[in-house]
Amino acid sequence: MAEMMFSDAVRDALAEEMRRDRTVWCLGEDLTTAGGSTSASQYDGLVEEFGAKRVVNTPISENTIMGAAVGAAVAGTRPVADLRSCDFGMCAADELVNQAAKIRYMFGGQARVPLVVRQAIGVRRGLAAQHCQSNEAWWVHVPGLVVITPATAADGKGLLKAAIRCDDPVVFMEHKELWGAKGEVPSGDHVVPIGKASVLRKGKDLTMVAWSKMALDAKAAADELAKSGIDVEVIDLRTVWPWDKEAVFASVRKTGRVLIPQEAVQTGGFGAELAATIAEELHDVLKAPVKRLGAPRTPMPYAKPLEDMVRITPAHVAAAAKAMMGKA
Amino acid sequence: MAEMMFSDAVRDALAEEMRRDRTVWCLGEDLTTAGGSTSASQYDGLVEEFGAKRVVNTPISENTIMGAAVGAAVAGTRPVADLRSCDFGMCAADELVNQAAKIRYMFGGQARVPLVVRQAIGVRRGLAAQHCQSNEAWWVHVPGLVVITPATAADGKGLLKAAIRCDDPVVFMEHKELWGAKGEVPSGDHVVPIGKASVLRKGKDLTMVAWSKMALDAKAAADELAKSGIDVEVIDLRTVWPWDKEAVFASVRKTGRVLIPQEAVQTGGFGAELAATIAEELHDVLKAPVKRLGAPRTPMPYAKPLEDMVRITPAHVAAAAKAMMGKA
Amino acid sequence: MATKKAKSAAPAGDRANAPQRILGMFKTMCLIREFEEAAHQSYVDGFSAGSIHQSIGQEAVAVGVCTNMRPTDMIHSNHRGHGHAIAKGADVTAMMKELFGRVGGTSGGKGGSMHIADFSVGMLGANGILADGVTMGVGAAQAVSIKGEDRIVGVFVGDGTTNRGPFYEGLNWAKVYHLPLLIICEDNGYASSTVTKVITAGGGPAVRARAFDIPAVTVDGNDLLAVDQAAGELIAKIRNGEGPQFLHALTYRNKGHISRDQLKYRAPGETEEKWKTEPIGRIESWLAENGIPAAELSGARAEAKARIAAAWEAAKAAPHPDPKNAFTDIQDNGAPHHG
Amino acid sequence: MATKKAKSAAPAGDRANAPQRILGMFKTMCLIREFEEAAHQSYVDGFSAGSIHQSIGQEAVAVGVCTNMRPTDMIHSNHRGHGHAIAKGADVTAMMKELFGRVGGTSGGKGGSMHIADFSVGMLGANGILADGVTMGVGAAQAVSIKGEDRIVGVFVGDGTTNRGPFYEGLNWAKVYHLPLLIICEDNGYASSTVTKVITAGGGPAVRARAFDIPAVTVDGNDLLAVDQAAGELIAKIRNGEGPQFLHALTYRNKGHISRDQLKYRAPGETEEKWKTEPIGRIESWLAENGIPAAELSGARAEAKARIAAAWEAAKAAPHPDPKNAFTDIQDNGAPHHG
Ligand SMILES: Cc1ncc(C[n+]2csc(CCOP(=O)(O)OP(=O)(O)O)c2C)c(N)n1
Ligand SMILES: Cc1ncc(C[n+]2csc(CCOP(=O)(O)OP(=O)(O)O)c2C)c(N)n1
Ligand SMILES: [Mg+2]
Ligand SMILES: [Mg+2]
Repeated sequence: MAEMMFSDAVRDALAEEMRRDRTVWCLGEDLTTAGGSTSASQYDGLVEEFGAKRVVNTPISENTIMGAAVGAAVAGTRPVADLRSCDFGMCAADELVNQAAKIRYMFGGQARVPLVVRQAIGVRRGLAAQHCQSNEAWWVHVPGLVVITPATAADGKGLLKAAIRCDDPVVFMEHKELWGAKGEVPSGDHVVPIGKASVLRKGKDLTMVAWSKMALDAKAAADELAKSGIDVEVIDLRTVWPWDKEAVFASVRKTGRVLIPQEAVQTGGFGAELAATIAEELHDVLKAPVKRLGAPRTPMPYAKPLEDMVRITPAHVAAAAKAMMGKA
Repeated sequence: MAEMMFSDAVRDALAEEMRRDRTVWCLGEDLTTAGGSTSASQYDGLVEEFGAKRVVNTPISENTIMGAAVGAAVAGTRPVADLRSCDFGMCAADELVNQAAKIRYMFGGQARVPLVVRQAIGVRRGLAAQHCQSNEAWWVHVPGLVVITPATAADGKGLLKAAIRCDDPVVFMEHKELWGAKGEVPSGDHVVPIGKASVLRKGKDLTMVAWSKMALDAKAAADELAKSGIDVEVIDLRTVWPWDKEAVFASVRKTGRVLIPQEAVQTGGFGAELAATIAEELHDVLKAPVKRLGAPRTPMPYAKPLEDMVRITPAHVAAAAKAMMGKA
Repeated sequence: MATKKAKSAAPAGDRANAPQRILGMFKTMCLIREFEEAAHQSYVDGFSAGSIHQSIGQEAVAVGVCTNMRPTDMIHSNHRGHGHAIAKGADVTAMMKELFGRVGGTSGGKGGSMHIADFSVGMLGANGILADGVTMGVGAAQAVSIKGEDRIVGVFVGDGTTNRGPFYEGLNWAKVYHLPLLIICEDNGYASSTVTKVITAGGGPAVRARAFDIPAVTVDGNDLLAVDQAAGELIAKIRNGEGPQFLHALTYRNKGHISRDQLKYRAPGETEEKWKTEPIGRIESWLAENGIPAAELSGARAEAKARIAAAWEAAKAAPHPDPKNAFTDIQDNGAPHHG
Repeated sequence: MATKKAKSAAPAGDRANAPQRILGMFKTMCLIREFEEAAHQSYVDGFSAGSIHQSIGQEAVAVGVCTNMRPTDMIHSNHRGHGHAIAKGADVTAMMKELFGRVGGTSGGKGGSMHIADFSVGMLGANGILADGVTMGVGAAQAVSIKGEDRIVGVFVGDGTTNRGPFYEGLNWAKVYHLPLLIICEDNGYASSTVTKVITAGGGPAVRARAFDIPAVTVDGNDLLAVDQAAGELIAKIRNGEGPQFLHALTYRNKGHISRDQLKYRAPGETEEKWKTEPIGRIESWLAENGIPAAELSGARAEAKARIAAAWEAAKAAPHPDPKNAFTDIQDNGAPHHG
């Protein structure tokens, strides 16, 4: 165990996998010079160790970053493509959905597409409408894609390693605000299985199911709620597809109440899939309707008082939980 | 009233709006020659009447079809851009989401973006993985977009007219299999309001909520179910954003049972939003859990027996309804 | 069929003494032609479905290029991919089964015509999204470069496709990383029902490639000898480490864009006039003039017909796939399934 | 600041007798420079947030181009848009309020620096997605053409952006429809922290434009007179119905890519050396040599400083927007809202 920043942990994951497997490589804009203009250290030192053939600084060509990753995956390598943010990822939606996700199936299993595409999500103060989106729900809707949304440095490392070893295309969605966050990371070859949730807090009154940074915010809200005598169980899904139905259902069977907070726009967000599934399959054990709490259907504004209206905070989560417990 | 094909009805809608308003124009690949290689008549005769400046045959440049539509909308015209199918629409997801949907808000109301983008959806026999998708759920998740999914020739006409008159960007999703279908279309300036559902069949046992071609399939299933004494109310949403909560809730309050059949992939489909909303807000009136029925999370295969496993048919819908009524 | 035929250039340089080699290519072209006729018929007869894009008239490009490739080389194709697949060595019977959606199809019936692929011969797939083959081909070539392998990648694109953004991104990228990539633009003059020239600015595909410092050669794509010659030279350069090359092949699509296309957008007589330049008749004349007996030529045509007829029968006789196969070859298809 | 300065070319032709006109441009350049310094400071002081992209060193391009435009002409900008907005006539106080996220901001605080826009002067928006301004600019020009209006559209793109697909699509499209469009490539040598040349094949932006038959001119973008001259000529051609034109302006970004950029990727001394060619000092010398009194020049600089200081104070004093404004300017924001 060592305490480290999320961005250091994911860099270590990538470096370890590149050492382990010579077919692993990475590509993206400003990868080899990124330290210059951003604060994230995700790629620091990699080009020095692995050379420019395997740590590829690309032109500003999102279609090709994604398309080349697909082509290179099919041709026997394991690319880790970085689209920097899911907002830019929309520029390469086609290559991800129509190619990466479908090739294995469409060609009857003749090929696999072992690639990882990194698409950062989340609100970062002041980045506004075009740089704050969280569209994990899109990729969950697409057959063939695995979608990973880690919340801690340890999971960032362990899940990136699992993603690189996965033979199917993985969308790896880091939250921008987490890169600088610190956490304990197990040493050695720490691999976290895809599709397994973790329980951030045990509780008996109400289950919160969340992912990415919102899982930590839910935990913060739960700790606060404990002071009012509300005992919340917090599940961090870690992977939104496949999601850990077993863990979620077990918790809901125990508490009978579910709140699904999410940073994404609530309408059509991944929380809807969770809520619909729980409502359908656990109808009889529910003591209260399944409740979602997500962002309004509004682009992210720039000014702070407006941004604060559109982003979901631990305080909002706590208030929603209280209301569910009749303590609003 | 006159009986006509869906594709003729939408062509008439466009022609009438182009006559009414000189700033309305349309663009897309093969628009002026489309009759040549497709069976749809959506643009027949338009270039002859309005000229090549307003009926624009474009290069194969999806980014620019969408981006130019946005720019032209902001600059005082009302473009109707055709991306031919939502599968190709993924090539221009960025321009739709990051520009069209956000401009009004991001620039504080300085501009409006009155455009329509046509993105056909749906399975058509043998078109397989890259030409059969239905991703209306993506656009519902995006603040700023209106999403229209007509099922009948009359609604095709009336809603396209409403879409063209709308001052916000509208994604107009026609089902490929509907273009050739015939229906009665009111004569005169037939405009259907955005966001209003229509009840295709009255019933008291169970509500089916659907949109696009699936609304007709649900109606067919309901007619069949009537023979087994199951009286189904079928609601055609017509618009998936905004959707007609009032009409849906009124029906569910009456029947206490909801089935949401959809052609799209069930996981993360728009049905999840409907189901989650109904489950949360009408928990107490439900006699059974809200049930979704959508395609498995599988790309569309080519061979008929495989395709038949992945597409949702009226028979599947009827079977699901029977199961809900305990008559499986 | 052809009455008056355009002439083929004499093969240049070291390829001059090659009638036997050219005969082999002629046979492949005949096989493609027959396959395409059958593919169309399969649609008419209801054995296949969706969009069938024939490459009749364009056979010389597929064959002239792929002849110069090795089995380990890879190609990315587009929607009009049957010819590319056959030229690269795919089995026509497995392909026909794929079109029929049957067991034994190249992709087990999951792909169909528009997604014809045979990875065992380096044919990495026809594709329904224009220009994506370029970026994927670039990636395949980058994999080759990273692994230090001795093989090259070919990408086929249509003329209309050269107006899509990813095409240019791919050119720039291929040059920047000095990739072993041959891009072949099959310029048949049309983008679906639209005359490509009308929607294309500037001097065309080769000029565009050169703007990225990618050497580009334009050839008569209906002249097998010219295509073979040019492709051979460009591929030799690529193998020699000279980076990406571009081949612009002028050809013509003699049939409709897809099987149900009635060709209403063409001037009367155009298709018939253009038929005179179709590549099979031209190379057949050259072979006859260069010592291949007429019987051998007609025999080759007959053999192609017979092979495709046999493929047709095999496809017709092959069983339909088990419906449960719909749920294989996919990571996690969610629940619930009906049926 | 500048000690040794590069010289500016003498203004050519009918623009020769223009010191007063150039003086006006000089003033606008000073205003941009001061605005950019303040924008950076606002980030450092925590009044603004997100990514602030300064255009210090690139003022001559914005001003030289926009001077030749009319208020009814439109421009599409990119992420580095402050200078373009000011050059097109946007009010610096409203802009500063926007950076501060306050009432009275050009977009009411909803957009911030990266989305600076002032539709009242034809500045249709800075933009956070590279190259989208090209396709939107094309569309704006098409609207002009459809409506038969007498105005033109300008689009500013960076050098790094010329590797994105939509850039080329836009060039082709603009030429095909003969649109009244000027594309200005501000080539500052860098794409974020990457030297653009390393990731760009061929002869660069102008060569690429010419591949689409779009006339392209390359100028020293730090030479106001040269930019003014070239932009004036190209815009005259556009107004004259000659279709799209391309201006490639060589310049330099003297500050970091964004406010928090430490410029670690640059060679030591590079930034300082390049400062000698910065455009404001150069044109100031020319003005002095051409009869503008030193006092007037230093007065202009002081006035710019004062105007920006006043804008800063006004922004600081302006109220924050009512939180409820988060839910205006949007079609239907769904339910429920919290808060
Ligand atoms: C991205 C995308 N846009 C549009 C289409 C529809 N489409 C299929 S083929 C075609 C024409 C292609 O023309 P060209 O590149 O010249 O190839 P050809 O068909 O002539 O072989 C079009 C527009 C598509 N498949 N993909
Ligand atoms: C589509 C897209 N990809 C990546 C980015 C991130 N990004 C912002 S500015 C920039 C560099 C742009 O370089 P250039 O075009 O030369 O403009 P400059 O910043 O030098 O003015 C990058 C990569 C983005 N905003 N949009
Ligand atoms: Mg063509
Ligand atoms: Mg630059």
